[in-house]
Amino acid sequence: MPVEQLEVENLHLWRGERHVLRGLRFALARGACLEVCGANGSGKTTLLRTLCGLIYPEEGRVLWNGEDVQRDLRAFHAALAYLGHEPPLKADLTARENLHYWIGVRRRLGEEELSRALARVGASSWCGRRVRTLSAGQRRRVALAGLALLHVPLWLLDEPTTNLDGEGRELVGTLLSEQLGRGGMVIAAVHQGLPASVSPVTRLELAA
Amino acid sequence: MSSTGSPVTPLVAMVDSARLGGPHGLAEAMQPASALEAARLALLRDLQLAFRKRGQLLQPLAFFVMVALLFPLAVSPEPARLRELAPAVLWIGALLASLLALEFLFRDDAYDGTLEQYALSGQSLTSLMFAKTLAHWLLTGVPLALMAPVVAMSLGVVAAPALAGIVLAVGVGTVPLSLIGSIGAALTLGIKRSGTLLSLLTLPLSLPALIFGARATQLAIHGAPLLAPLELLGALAVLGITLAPIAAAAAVRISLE
Amino acid sequence: MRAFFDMGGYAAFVWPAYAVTLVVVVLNIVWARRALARSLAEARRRLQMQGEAR
Amino acid sequence: MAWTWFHRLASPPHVYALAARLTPWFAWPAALLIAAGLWGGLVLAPPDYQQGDGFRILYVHAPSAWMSLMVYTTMAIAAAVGLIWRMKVAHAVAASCAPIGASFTFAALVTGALWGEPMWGTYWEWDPRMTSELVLLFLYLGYMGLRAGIEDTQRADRASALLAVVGVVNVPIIHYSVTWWNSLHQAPSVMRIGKPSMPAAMLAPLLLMLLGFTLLFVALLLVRLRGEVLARERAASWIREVVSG
Repeated sequence: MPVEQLEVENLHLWRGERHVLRGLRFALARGACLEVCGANGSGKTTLLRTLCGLIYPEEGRVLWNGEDVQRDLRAFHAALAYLGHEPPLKADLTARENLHYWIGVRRRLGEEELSRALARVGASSWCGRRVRTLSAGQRRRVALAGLALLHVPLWLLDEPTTNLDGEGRELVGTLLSEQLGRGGMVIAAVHQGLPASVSPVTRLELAA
Repeated sequence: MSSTGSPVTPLVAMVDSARLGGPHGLAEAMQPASALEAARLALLRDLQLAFRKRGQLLQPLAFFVMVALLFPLAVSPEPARLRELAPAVLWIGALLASLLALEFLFRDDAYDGTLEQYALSGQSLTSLMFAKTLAHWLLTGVPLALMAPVVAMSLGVVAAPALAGIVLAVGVGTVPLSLIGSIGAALTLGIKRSGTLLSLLTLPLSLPALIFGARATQLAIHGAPLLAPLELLGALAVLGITLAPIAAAAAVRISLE
Repeated sequence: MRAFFDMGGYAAFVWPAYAVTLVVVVLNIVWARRALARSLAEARRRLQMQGEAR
Repeated sequence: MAWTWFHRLASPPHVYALAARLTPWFAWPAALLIAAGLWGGLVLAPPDYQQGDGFRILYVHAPSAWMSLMVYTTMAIAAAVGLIWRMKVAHAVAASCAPIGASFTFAALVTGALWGEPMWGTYWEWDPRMTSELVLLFLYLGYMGLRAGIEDTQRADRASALLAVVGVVNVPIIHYSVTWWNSLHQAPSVMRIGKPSMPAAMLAPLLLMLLGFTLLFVALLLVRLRGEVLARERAASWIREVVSG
């Protein structure tokens, strides 16, 4: 079995007149975590979106297990989870309903498993409330529950710890460590740095 | 998604390792959802959301009735003349009402990141777009078709077979309208104040549906057989069902770039 | 000569039609050249900005 | 590789230089052909036995109508190529086509109306041809509106390209449905362009005009294309030479 890995070759990308990614290259093996740092506007989000194939790079390739991801995007997408700035939740559905639809589109999901995932992020008591009434930190927790439920090898996270209290940040640390422990991969764009419990972490600094 | 592709195989291995060594023992083997299952959930999600926000659901209907109400006031209350105008009133009303509802089709999904998750779900975006368009039709096309006979009666059409024909014509005709509209709505994603542009893009393409639909309605009112235009509408619907979701999916991908 | 301009009584239609087409052709030429000039100016401005940044 | 010539051909600096070099080779023949066509159409061709001198509108109407369709087809093909192979130059071609096509569609509509008044007794007739032409104008306007609405060039290219392809699939359907609708409401069109019995003295100027307009389109396209190619290139060194030269 080939070693599962993500490889980035000579990535170039312009946004408007800005040359955001300039010949970026790196490789990520199973169980590795990459922390993408940089000032606002240095292209952290753009990099994540390019990695998951939403943005087509002007030059260079992203390889998954040695194969260009653009050749079979759907298979690649089935192996990754992407969380943007905002949790992808519907304000008018409850936290539970949100996960039911969001995760259900991707994989079969039992009610019991759903309850357990919600319990893990401490959402048992309020998962029946509409997301509109939840705080930003609570929404973030719901998104983390969804992330854990997907069971995919590659996580691409944009600022996973924003709006979270100390306990929430610890939860992120635990989830990430578990993912790495299972041989999963994590790429996280962070402003403040990942919780200390996550290791080993490679840092990638993007210059503005 | 096939379960034999190389990116999937290691994924199963990963779950195995979780069962053995993971601190929380995620025991359930992960089974990807089938394309049909995914489309069903996308459809249900939109329907459930629509019923949570009933106001948005009623707006196009109220608009439809309003437009129909304006005609007698603007032309004349004479039943014979109104009956003559009825197909035009019904179809222009239905067209504009369907257009009005289009703005909501993708806007919220684009805003809250749902569209992104669909595009990255590993499922066929085309079938998810089809599900969303189907939801749009169920939420606007069907209510419009059911409301059409009421409007027709206010325009002096009373014969039962004529009313039945109108329901059929509007019901079938709104299918291509929803499909064309889904392309337009997806193309204008991310454009501020896209309403005018959306109508500029969709109205010319809606012309065939308008022509056949209005003709079918006219024949129904005159008590003539309306199969010919209905068949043409059906052909448009079938053509649209096969092509429009592909275009809408491509447009959504472009909007996410 | 007068007969030519009179167009057998159709002058009021023939000449405006030709005039409109002529205007469209000329405008197309002007617009195309202006679009190119604008792009060149824009490219020049961009190069200058890059030069300053370095 | 068989593809190398293709890539070289489609590389922006090459396209830019080639377009600059080729423009006069299309522009001057176009000018000559149009001048000859005008002379032939306005002076040499005999008056039509039914329409008298009024038929001379044909020599500007038909080329404009031809342009409106040909340019749209070119645009859609270029757009499809750009979408499928992610070729910037193809998108530049498509973007260059739209304003040219829209303006000639407008000309076709106006000259058609000016022809309709003496022949049909009305400026506007809901004839399938005229109606389809009007819809075509709206397709062009929609295309340009969409382009103008999206700031990012790359996204504007791809979104508008998709619209052009959707439009080209729809044009035959629209035309068919309008013809179908028209056949319900009136007798077939009074007038046919390009009667088979058209004498050579009438036909020759028409052909000259059609060819002249086509060459004019290519020349206009080449000029616009240079601008569009420039706008899509960012850090390329060849731009420096072009700009300073």
